[in-house]
Amino acid sequence: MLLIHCPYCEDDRPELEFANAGQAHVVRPSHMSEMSDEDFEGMFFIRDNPKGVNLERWRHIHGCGRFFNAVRHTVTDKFLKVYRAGEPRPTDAELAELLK
Amino acid sequence: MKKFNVFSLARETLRGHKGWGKQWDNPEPKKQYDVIIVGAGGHGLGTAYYLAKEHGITNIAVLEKGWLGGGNTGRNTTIIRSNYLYDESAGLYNHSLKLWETLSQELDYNVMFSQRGVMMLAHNVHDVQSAQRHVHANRLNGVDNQWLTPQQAKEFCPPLNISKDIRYPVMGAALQKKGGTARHDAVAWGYARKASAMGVDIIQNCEVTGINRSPDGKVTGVETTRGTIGAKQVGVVAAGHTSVLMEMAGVRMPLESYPLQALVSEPVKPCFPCVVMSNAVHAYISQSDKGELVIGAGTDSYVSYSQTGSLHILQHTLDAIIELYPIFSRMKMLRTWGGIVDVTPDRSPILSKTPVQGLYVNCGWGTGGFKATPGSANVFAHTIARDEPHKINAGFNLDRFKTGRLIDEAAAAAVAH
Amino acid sequence: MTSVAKLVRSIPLNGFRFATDAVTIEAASPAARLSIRATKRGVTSLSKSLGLTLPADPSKSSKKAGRHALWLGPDEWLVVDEKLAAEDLIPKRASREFSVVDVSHRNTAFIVSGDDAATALNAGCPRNLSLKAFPVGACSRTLFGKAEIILYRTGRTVFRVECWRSFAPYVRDLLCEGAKDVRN
Amino acid sequence: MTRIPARGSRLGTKTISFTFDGKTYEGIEGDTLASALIANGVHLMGRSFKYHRPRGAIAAGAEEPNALVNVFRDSARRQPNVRATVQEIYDGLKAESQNRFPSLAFDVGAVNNLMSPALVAGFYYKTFKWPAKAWDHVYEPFIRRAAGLGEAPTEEDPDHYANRYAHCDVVVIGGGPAGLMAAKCAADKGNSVIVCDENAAFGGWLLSDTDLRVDGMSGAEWAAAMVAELQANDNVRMLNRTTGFGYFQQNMVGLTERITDHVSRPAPDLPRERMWQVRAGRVIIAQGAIERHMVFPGNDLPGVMLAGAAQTFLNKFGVPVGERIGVYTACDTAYAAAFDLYEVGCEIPVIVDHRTEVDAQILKQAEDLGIEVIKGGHISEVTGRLRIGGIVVKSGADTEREWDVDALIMSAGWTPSLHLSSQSRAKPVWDETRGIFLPGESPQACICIGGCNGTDELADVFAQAAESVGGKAPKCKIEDDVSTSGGMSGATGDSLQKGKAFVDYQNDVTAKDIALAVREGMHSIEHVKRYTTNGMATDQGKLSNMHGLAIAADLLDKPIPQVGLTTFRAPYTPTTFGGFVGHTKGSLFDPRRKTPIHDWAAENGAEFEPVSLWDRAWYFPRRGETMHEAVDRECRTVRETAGIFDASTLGKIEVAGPDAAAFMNIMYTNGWDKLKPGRAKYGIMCREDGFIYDDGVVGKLAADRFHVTTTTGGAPRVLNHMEDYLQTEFPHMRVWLTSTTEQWATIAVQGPRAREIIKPLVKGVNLNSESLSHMSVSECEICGVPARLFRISFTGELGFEINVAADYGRSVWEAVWARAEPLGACVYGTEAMHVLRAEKGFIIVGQDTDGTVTPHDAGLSWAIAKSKPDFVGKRGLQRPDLVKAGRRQLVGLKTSDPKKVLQEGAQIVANPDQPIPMDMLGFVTSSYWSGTLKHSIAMALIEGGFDRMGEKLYVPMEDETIEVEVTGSVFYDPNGDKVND
Ligand SMILES: Cc1cc2nc3c(=O)[nH]c(=O)nc-3n(C[C@H](O)[C@H](O)[C@H](O)COP(=O)(O)OP(=O)(O)OC[C@H]3O[C@@H](n4cnc5c(N)ncnc54)[C@H](O)[C@@H]3O)c2cc1C
Ligand SMILES: NC(=O)c1ccc[n+]([C@@H]2O[C@H](COP(=O)([O-])OP(=O)(O)OC[C@H]3O[C@@H](n4cnc5c(N)ncnc54)[C@H](O)[C@@H]3O)[C@@H](O)[C@H]2O)c1
Ligand SMILES: Cc1cc2nc3c(=O)[nH]c(=O)nc-3n(C[C@H](O)[C@H](O)[C@H](O)COP(=O)(O)O)c2cc1C
Ligand SMILES: [Zn+2]
Repeated sequence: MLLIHCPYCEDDRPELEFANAGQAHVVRPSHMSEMSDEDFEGMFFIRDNPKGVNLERWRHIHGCGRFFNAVRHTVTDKFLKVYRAGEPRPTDAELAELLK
Repeated sequence: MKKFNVFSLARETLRGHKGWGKQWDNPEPKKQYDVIIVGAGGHGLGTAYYLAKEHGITNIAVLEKGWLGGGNTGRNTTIIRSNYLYDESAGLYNHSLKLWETLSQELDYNVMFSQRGVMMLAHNVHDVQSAQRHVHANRLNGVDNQWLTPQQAKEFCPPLNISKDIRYPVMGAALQKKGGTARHDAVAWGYARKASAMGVDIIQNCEVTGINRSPDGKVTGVETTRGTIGAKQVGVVAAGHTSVLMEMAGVRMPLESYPLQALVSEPVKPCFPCVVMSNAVHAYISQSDKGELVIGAGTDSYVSYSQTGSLHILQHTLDAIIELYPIFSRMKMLRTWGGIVDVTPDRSPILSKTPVQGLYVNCGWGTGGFKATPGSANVFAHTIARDEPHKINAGFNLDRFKTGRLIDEAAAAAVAH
Repeated sequence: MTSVAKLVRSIPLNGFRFATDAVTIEAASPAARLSIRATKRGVTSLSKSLGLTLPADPSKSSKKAGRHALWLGPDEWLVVDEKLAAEDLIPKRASREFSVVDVSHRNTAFIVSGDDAATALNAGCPRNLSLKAFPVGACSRTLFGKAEIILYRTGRTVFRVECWRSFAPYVRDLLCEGAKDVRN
Repeated sequence: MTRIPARGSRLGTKTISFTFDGKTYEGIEGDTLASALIANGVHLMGRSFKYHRPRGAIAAGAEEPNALVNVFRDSARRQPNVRATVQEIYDGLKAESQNRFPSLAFDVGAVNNLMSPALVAGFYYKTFKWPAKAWDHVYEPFIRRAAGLGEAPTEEDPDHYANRYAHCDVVVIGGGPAGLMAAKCAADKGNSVIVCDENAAFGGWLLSDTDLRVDGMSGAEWAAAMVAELQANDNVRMLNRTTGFGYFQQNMVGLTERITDHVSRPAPDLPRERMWQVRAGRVIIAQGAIERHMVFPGNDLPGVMLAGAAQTFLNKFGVPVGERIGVYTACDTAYAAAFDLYEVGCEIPVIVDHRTEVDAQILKQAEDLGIEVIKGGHISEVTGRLRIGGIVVKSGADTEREWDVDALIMSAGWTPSLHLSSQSRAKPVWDETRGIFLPGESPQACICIGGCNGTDELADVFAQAAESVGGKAPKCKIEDDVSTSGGMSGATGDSLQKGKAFVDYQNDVTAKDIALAVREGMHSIEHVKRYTTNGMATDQGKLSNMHGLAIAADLLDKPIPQVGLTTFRAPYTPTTFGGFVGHTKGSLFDPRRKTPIHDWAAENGAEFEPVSLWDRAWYFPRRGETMHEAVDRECRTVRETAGIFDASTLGKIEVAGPDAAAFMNIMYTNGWDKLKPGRAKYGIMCREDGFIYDDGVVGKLAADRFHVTTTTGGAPRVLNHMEDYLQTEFPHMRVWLTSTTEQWATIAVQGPRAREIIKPLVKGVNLNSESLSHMSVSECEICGVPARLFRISFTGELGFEINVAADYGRSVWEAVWARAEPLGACVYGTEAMHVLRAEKGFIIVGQDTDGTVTPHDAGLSWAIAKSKPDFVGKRGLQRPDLVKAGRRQLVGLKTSDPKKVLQEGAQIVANPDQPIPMDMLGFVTSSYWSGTLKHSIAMALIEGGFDRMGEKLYVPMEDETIEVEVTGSVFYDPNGDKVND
């Protein structure tokens, strides 16, 4: 059971209180209907699924109820960073820094 | 290759088993092959075998980053069945089931395919409707599957708790009598032995780290931890690691990889005659020939490449097992382990050409691809050899995520294993 | 109108009580409850009309004369009042700055008290309930076995456990199991 | 009973009687089953897995592979595969040997031993293939019966199990000297500490050693003093009989505490076991080391055992394991054991040391005692059948000598226990000089100390323990500490060629099997493991892994670390399923949700059906009625008079805030702008892919407030789905969502007399069609309490849905029923509800749709707002396959024979005479007998269904083919006059 830091509750909480909500920073365009089939596929089906640093969403569903983002390593399962929904994706440089 | 039979066994017994040779070679990689298969799981080794046997292509390397059969092939709960709903799936899995029936003889290797029957339980009205939909569709597709009352289910599997007082009483079950289990390792070994004998190079401890392409985009080979290896065609059959490999060729996949756990109990004398699955209560169980109860657990909820999983997942699994089989409460867990399963959005596999010429992919089996091993390997070999899908796997292409023509077994029934 | 006009509230498990040497579990008395969602500005105005401050910090609560405000999320509070009816408690249902929803009957509550109350809760609650990690006044939504609860520590050895009404029998049974198992 | 009175640190004074294989024996309080049996001269305790060879205890602890027995209290409390070396005896304990027939001493299964030359590793892969059919019926049943150890229980487990989550600063796994010292130092610093040990008593090796002195105390005395000190500290929790079975993410360790298995008559309310899930700031692993056996032919005869085990039997239990005891070793500790046994009067005829060089001081000691030591020798043969009788020793050139012995103790050295460290994902590191793997650095906050870290001297162990928790060890004076270093791994003598030298006892894996696997190309240790089953038995290779590895490495001519270890996995020792389950069984398996009206329904004879976590009233049979009759009557009554129905399980969400309508526009396919307060509307929700996700009626209470309903099962996921969009896609919207499912009890009153029934109860709204028309909602009072009254219908009749606060639900229901019953109305359940709605062609999401049906497919195109620029699912619906002709569409079906009711899920074809596999056009989603229409009705998803009206199609069943006609899906009151009454 992971221990996850919720950026809203500002506390480490057991994984049981959370629900994973898939890849983070998948952009839903404001003009959805103009999207090509490829782009729709990209948004809805294609996933990074990296072996390494993953940007993902969690919801503190049995806690504060908030969605937030996390940087987690998918081999060690370690959380490198959590940040609130709406905050920008960490830059590659920042990610590299986190990995050190 | 020395034949495996009673006579050779008897002869060798007299000579202290000194005469058995290697079941497969451990060659150094050559510079160039016609076909490279990435991943020496059952599907990859099988693909190489059928390429050699049915398509006359023997200049093949199967590259494996670890030891052959060490991926999900070596860590699954070995449930084999073909009673899938959609025509495409029924076609694929039943093709596989037919190959299973003669696989031991074909490979001259006893894979212990045991047709002890797979029973899937229904616990509410919705389950019943869904299971009966399967039974009817299967019948018209020529796939055996029959409906059992709770009493009949209990007769087929005496340890089952069909009491009305439990939280989700058993309301019936769908039984595929031809379903069963097989000895997972033997499947990989049997294919490896035969493929190796036909000239296929199985190269273990050789991780593919890059996929090379010519300026016009065609595949030219792979980079590995043991150097560059050339090939005209590359088939990626890497299960949980498929996204990582396809990314090397610039192809992004509709896949997510999750840890899936399983566990075995201590071995006991035969007490569980068949395979039973329950989706609603989430319990999958059979007993191996050695006597352990083999129990499938669930996936963790997050992407992970660690072949482990969480304690609470095991707890949920055993909660369900004890609900349905309260007599097993005093049994003990002997070992638990995890595998990494690659899951597609429609829970159906991808057996497909890719946008990159010469690159083929076989993946997305999720929690249930062991049963498909021979069938999948067989049609994937066809796809590579002919550069076009077999009619059985035509529907399982990558395009479907663009067009929306999904084969959504999960949406239809929430059945995975 | 028929004669049933004067209806009484019948809360789930009314009067339930279970006690061991170290833990007592009781059904809490009927209460008014509001689920409050609000912007910063909404907080100010609601705090005024409720007569107690909606706490701004995670897991904190405030109380005044039998009325409690529990922080549940950055824009979410549960207000519990054991004396009033919800109708009397509701300031106003909505504005541009907040929403107030009566959930008095959605939830029901248990009071778990005694030296080993925390241990009993730990039979199903995966949280660290030491006084350091979960001090008096702390509150939080969390899990208790397979039920979601709101846990609120009202004293060193006293917890209020709020759950949705249909989960109450489950929560009760698991609390009792936990209570029976604390002797070690 | 043979006992050495001066020894036996664990023994009490009480005599205890127990039975083994039906025979009664006596032991002493504190004994394990193994120690008590050995004290009674019984060494034969079990039979091996494959060859059914006679076996005795090899070890004295958890690593025991051989002495597995069935322990039972009664017919339900039977526990197979209990290690006799761990099971404490209690008065009346009953144990039985396993895997033998008819008796332990004479086992017919032992013919396998005669056939063993053929039954080598992997033999079954090579044979049993012909005739192909024989596998299922002949070979496999034979193999299955031969395998397995004990028998699984056949009755439900009457015991219960507990679960507890715990947190602490430091958890210490293993309570030997290392663990106790670490716990003390951690506690001294004010940390909260949990220490566990799998044994009944803390002290680890200290309890097995009588020579050692710590500050002048014996090991046992020192341990007792430490335990007393720790127990007195409120911050420390001491858990004996508690195994650390697994190490999980972020410093979560799983512990199993065995509470009653050692008790003669456990108090009934005590759990049998308690599982602890401990999240610790720091994990101190102090598991110690496990002794390896020597690999030589015949090393499995009862009476052959680990030297450390012999010492444990002697010093913990006062039991000498024999009278004339041979020694075979590659490690100094066996000398200490031998001297110890010598001291209590055992004869030690010979010590065979595999090494050519042995510490001079030790040799001197042996010489002083007159014990012969043979250096550079090996045992080539043993004699005896059910117990060892003698050994044949080879040394130097070719001299062979024989000794009579009644026991043989052995040691190939000590293997640090890396189980938990490895599970924490530390990579073991090979120590070339000592020939052992040591724990590597862990990515988690854990540290290994003492024996499991390869630390030998007790002084170093103490220092390390203190350091591991940032503390300082007290100064101790340590005397007579024996070194555990040194040893060997692999086969000895020519056991790769001759005889059966067991590497893995339980699974009968011999050195030759390992060699065969390597010869057959199994060059990875993982292949060797799986081909031979080495390390796969219930002891998980605690003894065998290093030997197997060393033999394989040697044959492959590779250094050991290059061949590598197999993976350590949880659990450390087999762990009871019941313990994992804990409280989560019976009524606590899953919450059973009940509505406020449930009890009334139960009191009135309802049958219930499970729907997600809820129990819903399914139908209300009257005396003697079948389900069919009851449902028929309920339907008829609703259509003719009225019925009341508990709809409380429907999900309800309050959507409030200034942007509520805009948000609804995004989440539902329908348009919400034009809906006026006081009106209600049927809404459809899709996911981004355009498939129907949920549906329900939505009432607009005010400009900024909606009362949304969802399906019963869909409630949680719909709320989550909405929250997701609200928080992450449209955070600028001022909308708030609150689940009100359980705030409201919902009572549907449906039928021509519905209005008449509720009218007197309602205050604040006129129920006539002008003020409360079909599809409207009003906030009013019912029975004097605030209510939300919907005028809606899921039956096609005039209908109302009353929502009142849940605690009033039952009273209001009773008030309604009091009005309804005299009018001849009924209560109806979900089944009648399904029939009534099907007659009207209303869909049930999840039954008439699965996750592949669009609103268009379901005939709900009218519910998709064409003009909205965006809603969730809009783009998905435009995908090529979703706009293609020939999709499966929801239509009605009428059977040509009106009495024939189709089976739900039945498949539909155009030509029933085609060969299999048939071309299936679709399937039946809902099907019922309609008493109202005197005709069966069905709905079906059929390819191009909308264009097939009037077409005849076929439903091929197993025993008949049913002809059907495609129709519209509204069977009853197609113009909808009734609802507007
Ligand atoms: C716990 C568990 C239970 C399961 N239960 C069942 C069941 O009951 N029934 C069922 O039908 N299915 C089941 N499955 C699924 C089934 O195991 C898999 O679908 C199937 O075995 C996949 O076979 P494969 O040959 O495609 O993959 P694998 O056997 O995983 O082979 C892929 C190989 O690719 C190698 N590889 C990866 N990356 C590289 C690289 N870069 N270079 C070289 N090699 C690489 C891997 O090492 C691996 O050996 C289960 C799976 C798990 C984990
Ligand atoms: N023959 C000998 O002289 C001999 C043998 C062994 C150890 N020693 C000495 O003992 C000292 C080692 O002390 P130590 O404390 O490291 O080891 P230890 O063996 O004394 O104690 C380890 C304890 O941990 C327990 N344990 C192991 N795994 C466990 C688990 N998963 N859960 C719960 N308990 C578990 C063991 O049963 C044991 O009681 C060293 O000085 C060593 O030289 C001497
Ligand atoms: C069907 C099946 C049966 C197994 N039976 C046993 C068993 O009896 N004993 C055992 O130790 N492991 C057993 N295993 C588990 C393996 O030891 C191992 O855990 C698994 O192959 C995963 O490999 P890993 O743990 O090395 O990662 C079994 C695995 C499978 C798939
Ligand atoms: Zn939070």
